[in-house]
Amino acid sequence: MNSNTQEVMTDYKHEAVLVEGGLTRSDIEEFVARPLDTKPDKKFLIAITISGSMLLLGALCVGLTFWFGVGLWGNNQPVGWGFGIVNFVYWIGIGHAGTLISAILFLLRQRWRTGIARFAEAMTIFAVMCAGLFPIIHMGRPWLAGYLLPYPNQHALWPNFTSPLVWDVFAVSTYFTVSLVFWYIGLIPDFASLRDRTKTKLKKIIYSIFSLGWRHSHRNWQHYEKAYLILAGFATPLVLSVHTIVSFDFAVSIVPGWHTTIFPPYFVAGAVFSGFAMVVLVLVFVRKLFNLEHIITVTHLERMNKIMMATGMMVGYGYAMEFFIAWYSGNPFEQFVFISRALGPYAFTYWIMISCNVIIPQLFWFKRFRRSIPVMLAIAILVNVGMWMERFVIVVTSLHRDFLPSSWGMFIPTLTDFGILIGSFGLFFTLVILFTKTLPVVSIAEVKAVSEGAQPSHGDGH
Amino acid sequence: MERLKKFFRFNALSGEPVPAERTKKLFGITALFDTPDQIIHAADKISGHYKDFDVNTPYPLHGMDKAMKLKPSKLGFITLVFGLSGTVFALLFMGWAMTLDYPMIIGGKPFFSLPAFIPITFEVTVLLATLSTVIGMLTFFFNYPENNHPLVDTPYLRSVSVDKFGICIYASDTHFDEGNVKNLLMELGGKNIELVYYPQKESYPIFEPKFLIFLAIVAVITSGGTYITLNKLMYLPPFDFMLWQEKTTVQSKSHFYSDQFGMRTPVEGTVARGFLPYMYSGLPQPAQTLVNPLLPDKENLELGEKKYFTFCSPCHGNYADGDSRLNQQFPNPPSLHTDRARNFSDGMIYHIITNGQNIMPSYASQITREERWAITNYIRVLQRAKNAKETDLEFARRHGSLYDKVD
Amino acid sequence: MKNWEETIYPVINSPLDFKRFWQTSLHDGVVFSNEPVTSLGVFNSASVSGLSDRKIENKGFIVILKESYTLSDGRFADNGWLQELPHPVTKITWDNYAAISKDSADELGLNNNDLVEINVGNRKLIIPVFLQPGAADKTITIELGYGREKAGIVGTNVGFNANVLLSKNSGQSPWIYSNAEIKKISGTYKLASTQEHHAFDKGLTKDAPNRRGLIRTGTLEEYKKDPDFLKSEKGLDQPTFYGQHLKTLYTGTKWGMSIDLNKCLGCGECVVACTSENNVPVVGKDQVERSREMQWLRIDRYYSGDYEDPEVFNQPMLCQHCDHAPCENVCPVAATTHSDDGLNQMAYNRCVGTRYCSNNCPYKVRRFNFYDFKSHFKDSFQENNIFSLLYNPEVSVRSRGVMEKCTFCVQRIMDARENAIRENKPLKGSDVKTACQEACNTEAIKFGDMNEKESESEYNKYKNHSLGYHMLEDLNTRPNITYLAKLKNTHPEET
Amino acid sequence: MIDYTKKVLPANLSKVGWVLLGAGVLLGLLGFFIDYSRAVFAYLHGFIFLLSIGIGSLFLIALEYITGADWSVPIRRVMEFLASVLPFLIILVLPLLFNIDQIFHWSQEKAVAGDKILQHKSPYLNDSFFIIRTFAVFLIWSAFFYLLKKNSTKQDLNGDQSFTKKNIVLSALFIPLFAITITITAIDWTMSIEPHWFSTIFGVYFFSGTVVGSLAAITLVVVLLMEKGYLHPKMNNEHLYSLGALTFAFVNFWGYIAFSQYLLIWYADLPEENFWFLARWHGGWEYFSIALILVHFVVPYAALLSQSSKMNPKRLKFTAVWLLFAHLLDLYWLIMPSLLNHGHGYSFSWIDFVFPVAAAGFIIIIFKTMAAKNNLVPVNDPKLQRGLNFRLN
Repeated sequence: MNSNTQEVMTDYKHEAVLVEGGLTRSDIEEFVARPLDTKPDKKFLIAITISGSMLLLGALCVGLTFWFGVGLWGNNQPVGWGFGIVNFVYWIGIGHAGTLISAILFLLRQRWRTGIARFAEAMTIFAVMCAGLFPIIHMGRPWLAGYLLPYPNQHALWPNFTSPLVWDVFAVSTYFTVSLVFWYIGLIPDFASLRDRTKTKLKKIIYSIFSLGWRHSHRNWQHYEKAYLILAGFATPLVLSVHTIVSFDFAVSIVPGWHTTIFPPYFVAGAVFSGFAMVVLVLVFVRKLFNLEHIITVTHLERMNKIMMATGMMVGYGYAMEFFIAWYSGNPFEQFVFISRALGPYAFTYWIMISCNVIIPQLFWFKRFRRSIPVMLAIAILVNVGMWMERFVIVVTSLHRDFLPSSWGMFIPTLTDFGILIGSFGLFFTLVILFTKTLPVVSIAEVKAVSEGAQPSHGDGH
Repeated sequence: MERLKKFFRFNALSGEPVPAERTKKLFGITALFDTPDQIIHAADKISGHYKDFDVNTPYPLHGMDKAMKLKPSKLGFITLVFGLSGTVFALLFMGWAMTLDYPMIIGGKPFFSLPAFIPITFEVTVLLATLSTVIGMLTFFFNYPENNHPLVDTPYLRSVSVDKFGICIYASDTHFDEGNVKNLLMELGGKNIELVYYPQKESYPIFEPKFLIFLAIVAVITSGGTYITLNKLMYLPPFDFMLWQEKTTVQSKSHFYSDQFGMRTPVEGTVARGFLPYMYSGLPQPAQTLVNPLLPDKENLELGEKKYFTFCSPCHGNYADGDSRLNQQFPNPPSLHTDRARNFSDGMIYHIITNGQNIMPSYASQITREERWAITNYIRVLQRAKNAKETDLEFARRHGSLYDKVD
Repeated sequence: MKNWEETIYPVINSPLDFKRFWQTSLHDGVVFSNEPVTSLGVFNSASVSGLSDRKIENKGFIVILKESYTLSDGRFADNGWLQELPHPVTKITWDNYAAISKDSADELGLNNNDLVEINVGNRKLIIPVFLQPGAADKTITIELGYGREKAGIVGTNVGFNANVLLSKNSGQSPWIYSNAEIKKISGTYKLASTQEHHAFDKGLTKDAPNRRGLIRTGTLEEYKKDPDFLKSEKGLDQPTFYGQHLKTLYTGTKWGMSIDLNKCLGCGECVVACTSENNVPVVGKDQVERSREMQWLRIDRYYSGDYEDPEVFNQPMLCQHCDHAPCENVCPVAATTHSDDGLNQMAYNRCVGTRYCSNNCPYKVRRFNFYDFKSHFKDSFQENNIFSLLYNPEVSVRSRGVMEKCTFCVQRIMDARENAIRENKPLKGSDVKTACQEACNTEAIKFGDMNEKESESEYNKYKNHSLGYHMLEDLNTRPNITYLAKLKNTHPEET
Repeated sequence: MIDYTKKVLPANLSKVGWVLLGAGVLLGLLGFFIDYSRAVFAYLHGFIFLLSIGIGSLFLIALEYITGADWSVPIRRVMEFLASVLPFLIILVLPLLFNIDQIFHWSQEKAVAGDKILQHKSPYLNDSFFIIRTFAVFLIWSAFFYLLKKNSTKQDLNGDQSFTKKNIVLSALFIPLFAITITITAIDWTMSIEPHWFSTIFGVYFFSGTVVGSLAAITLVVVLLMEKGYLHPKMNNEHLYSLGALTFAFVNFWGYIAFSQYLLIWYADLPEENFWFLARWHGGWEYFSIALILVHFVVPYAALLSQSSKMNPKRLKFTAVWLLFAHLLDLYWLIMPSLLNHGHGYSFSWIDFVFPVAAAGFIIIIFKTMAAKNNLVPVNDPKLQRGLNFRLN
């Protein structure tokens, strides 16, 4: 396709077109719903096989860990948290893009979100599912995970409500529930449309159940929009709070390199950063595979790249502040940790992080890079690598050399660690692939609503 | 399945949807429009004449609220109420749990550490507010699920689902009149105007045996599953860690020894420090070398008194007169004020306590050596008290106590 | 016994009959009798005057063989506790090695863990080298007692048998051999040490313990001038958000410990004592390699100064039972909390094993059961029946997935408290002796109740000593273990 | 073409301004004679207030350009006029620069001599570098203000879209620079008053407060102008909604940042950090701390929660005034304790009120003069029509 190379002269008098190729509303529905009617083709089967086998590998490693103990991982005495928590933070971060797109951009009335919101929300849910696994499997005795929940028990004990990990339990579960509800609410009208267009019995039954008998009544739309606004209004602080609380896991501690007040906003920025990278990464393929170039346009991707660049710079700001204050504070432990990050045994991770998260995204200053599919693909991948490394740097390098030189140590990941990491990606992509085949990857109703001539002309009536 | 088929109005053979058999009762009249402006205009007009009508559009149209003269949505109140209650509940609960129910010293932090409670309070607030909003909307405002609504599965709704804008005036409206409504829709430019009838009433009896059995099975499975998980599974490997302690505790079995006793007896012929075996067991009386190691000071005598009352008084009586609660039940225990008893050496008394005499059993196992000597001393005090000297009385009058002057 | 009855008993005219006499002497363990003292003779100095002090000419290296610090001549090779007890200086477990000075190592291009072949005469030994700061050049020190082929489950084939270098006709002492050749051979052999060796690697970490204030040290002169010369101005009295709350706590007994670094030799007896008292498992070399050793009490060894002539400091490190314990705040299930008498306590059964507490512990004294170590080590030989007798019945045996750490021997505290209650006496600090305290030869460790008057408790004399300091006071963790700074009695010509 | 006829603000407005400014300055001078150091701090307080209004507005202008927002176009001039105090900072800062040692411990020779940490920081915290930084920052701000303003006004003559494009590029460049410069300002002029204390989030905290302050000022002006009908007739309450929503959002953001900073320091309880908060928790300052939570977060939050309140001019006017006061309180809470706690705790003095008044007067005057020179509406901005058509739904 050529639309990624062509330069678009912007006319500020009018908003940018959101649905290209002059698609009518029935076309939109056709485009989006077609993949659900067709049989899975070869490409799909290959994809699902790959991701599925990754998932199986992960499942195996988790099983082994469950049976033999966390000893199978690289964790040890100074470095109590390894890949487990790194992956947890990474996946939670990925999850943030979805809510950001669907909620925050909604509040900011960025209409272009409609094309990608559904997909991003789905990714949020899957990412949070991946993330949710890790805190449980990284525990020494996973079968007692219930102790973290405040339920009346015969020990007459409650969890320690002052512990960030308990905050996490609440934050992540709330986040998952709310995202799910938010997602489902968005799906109801589409379920109705699918119910009315499908020709097969089983699907009809399923769609009818999920559409709850929705009939596009405006008396419903009115409350529906209100509810959507309220949900967006809550999801926005919620999404901030979730990664903030994840950052508290580190920031409330006294470990040099962890206890930094900038962590909350900087973690949130990082989360959005990596999340957007992941969304771009997946959308680039999806729009190609399902011919949605007119609905998920290059302009969409470009805007996301802009946000990536912005958040990337916020993350860079975080790094800079950490480093500066580490010096400014005059605290020997802080200073040592940061120097050893840059020069110590794990320096390579630090420099990968810097180059992938701060330097490379600067390419997006140039429009032609912002709009070129291969470039954004490469950058998206690199950013994901970089952000994973950031979490590694934070977790491992801070722990491996803290206060007492006597108890310094090294963290060497094991095969099990890598197996589980791969497995989490397997789980994520399996879910994504299944989703593309079972549900509309784009919100039909919302895209219709922003297509040309969809709204009454404002001249009269007001 | 048959019921399901009817419910979703499917032709059993071909998967094709078939129009539901409908009653003669009219639900309303529908018309379709092509452009947003038309439907807004139509809604504006119709809302002037009728109340019971609805507009069906594939997506929300801006300005339709005004055109339909709808009141602003009240949904926000549900959110507010439940959100606030979430806040209050979370705070109160955590406060109660950490300060009243089970206060623990955690890192020296105050029991009620408000800053640390904020995150959870916030999350609970959000959770309650959002869920209540959505559930409230779907059930209370929309009373969903409503898959057998007359409009569902009509050609009208199918085209609305895609890109048409429909309007439906309900027969329930007070001013409803089929002719007028049709004309009005005509002149507003509505297309394929149709009459929609109520579908057949379909009933789904809940107390069907099949259904009840199904419920029962579900109940059994869930409860049984929970029970087994909590009471059996949790005590099987690998979950039984720390349940079986390898250490040998008091009275516990040891597979190391052939006799399997965890507690061992000392080796034959050895003497442990402080455990000199008692020499004169079985003998009528001890050697003269057995002398009282204790001085009759206040502490000892109090100990002796205590032990005497515990072990001796039941038979020998509180003042060693041999008059006790057990009188007449055994051959009467002797008084300890007989000359014989008074002439016993301390060793002899100790010996009798240790060894037993006549039907009096040995108290070696109940009373430690020290205590036995202490009792001996106390018995001496009792004996002395029975026939005190004048001087003793003098002393007692002055000091109110005899302890300091026992020789 | 017959002998006693016939020969000894008659001599001592005891008032007791023989049976009684026999038992009392068994009980006392000593019998007094009056024997005449015979002379032991005089030392014949002439016998040694003949010895000539001939010079040992040495080309190449000198090999010094000495019996192992922990295993002696190998008789304790089958004892897991001793195998895992880190060497007091090198902190290496489960192995012996050829200790060599850095300069000599540089000459031969050797590094830690490199395998070398040592030839003495026609006897040769292949063994990994270890760069020992402060070792003399051109000498190799090897411990004996390792590499036994038949020493039971634990001890068999651990380390390298250096006895092969011994020979009866050695020029001088059988423990010293000159003219040894040493050459590097391919391959390395990983030595498992409980402490990293970057004491000298970078300017950053050089003298870290002193610069970080972990080790406070001075000279006797300074101390004489001003006893408080090592005190930090604030000490434990740091500004805090919740001082008000703290005031209401720990009004009764409050346990504390003091460790006198002047007395500590770093011998490690406290470590073994703690291990046996508290049922600490042996984890094996592979786990020590991954720094997962379980000893609750470790002895930190710090070098400072330069490689040739380093200063060495030993510092026993165990749970500091902080009043502001950072570990407690972060535990999600409240498995670690503070008791009213100031103990930082672990509820093993509540612990789910998030390891957060360990991360947040600045002293890194918490130990996590990454495996079920009993069964993990040497195909679960620690689950033999005989081990059931070896475990302390007063202490629960931990297993996989729970965090553990020093308890201040809480079982002994409880014991003492019960006694006090039974004898209705007040519980005194001196009633409790921790395992490490009992084991310490030099009585460097004192334990007691810090709310007692100084006059009454020896511990408090140490606690309030002008040399006393706490680890990482600036972190506001408020530890309850007081260290007494180390004084050096250096003489002017040396300094 | 937009039908808009230029309206002139009443002349007496500038009179009001001059009165306020004059009164403020005179009393201020008096204050310098009564209690010198207090007056210096009070001046600093007023200065930071003025600064934050200006730079906050400039930031919002840039934000409008890079996000391509249209609702704020009709009121952009208000922001530009408020931002035009920026160039004056370079002069207004001089009195402070002459009193560096009055304000900052780290610039007192003998204080540094006996203090390891201050010696450690001296490469950054020393008079000359400090002054260089200050001027650099103010110059950058003034430059960007000048350029953005110029393009915007030029566009009034001929609706050339390229000006918009230029400004978008400028804004894109400005935002990262803004992040750095505002942080430097925060650290230099506020955090380093307590030179031992440090907090990595402080720049963000200062930023959030700044934006809240400037948004309040903008909202107040916009509402007043609308009531008097100086703005475009097609402006209606739905335009105010976005303003209210943005204010609401930043009030929340401020609360979020403030809470995060406090929670983290409270939780870890490290002496090197907690003393700063402890200093604000005794000697009368605890009441200020509590008041700050209520005034700066709770009340405005409640006031702006509902959708209708965000479009209600009266409510907005009230909240705007309230928030301006809150912002003053915030700055006061940041700056003053380090002066007064040497005299053990808070003590009242009228001097503290003088300079904010002067600042207000100054702003009014600037605003009036700018308004006299330029249109109150960017008549030829290509996005203006879109902005005026803006509807909630």
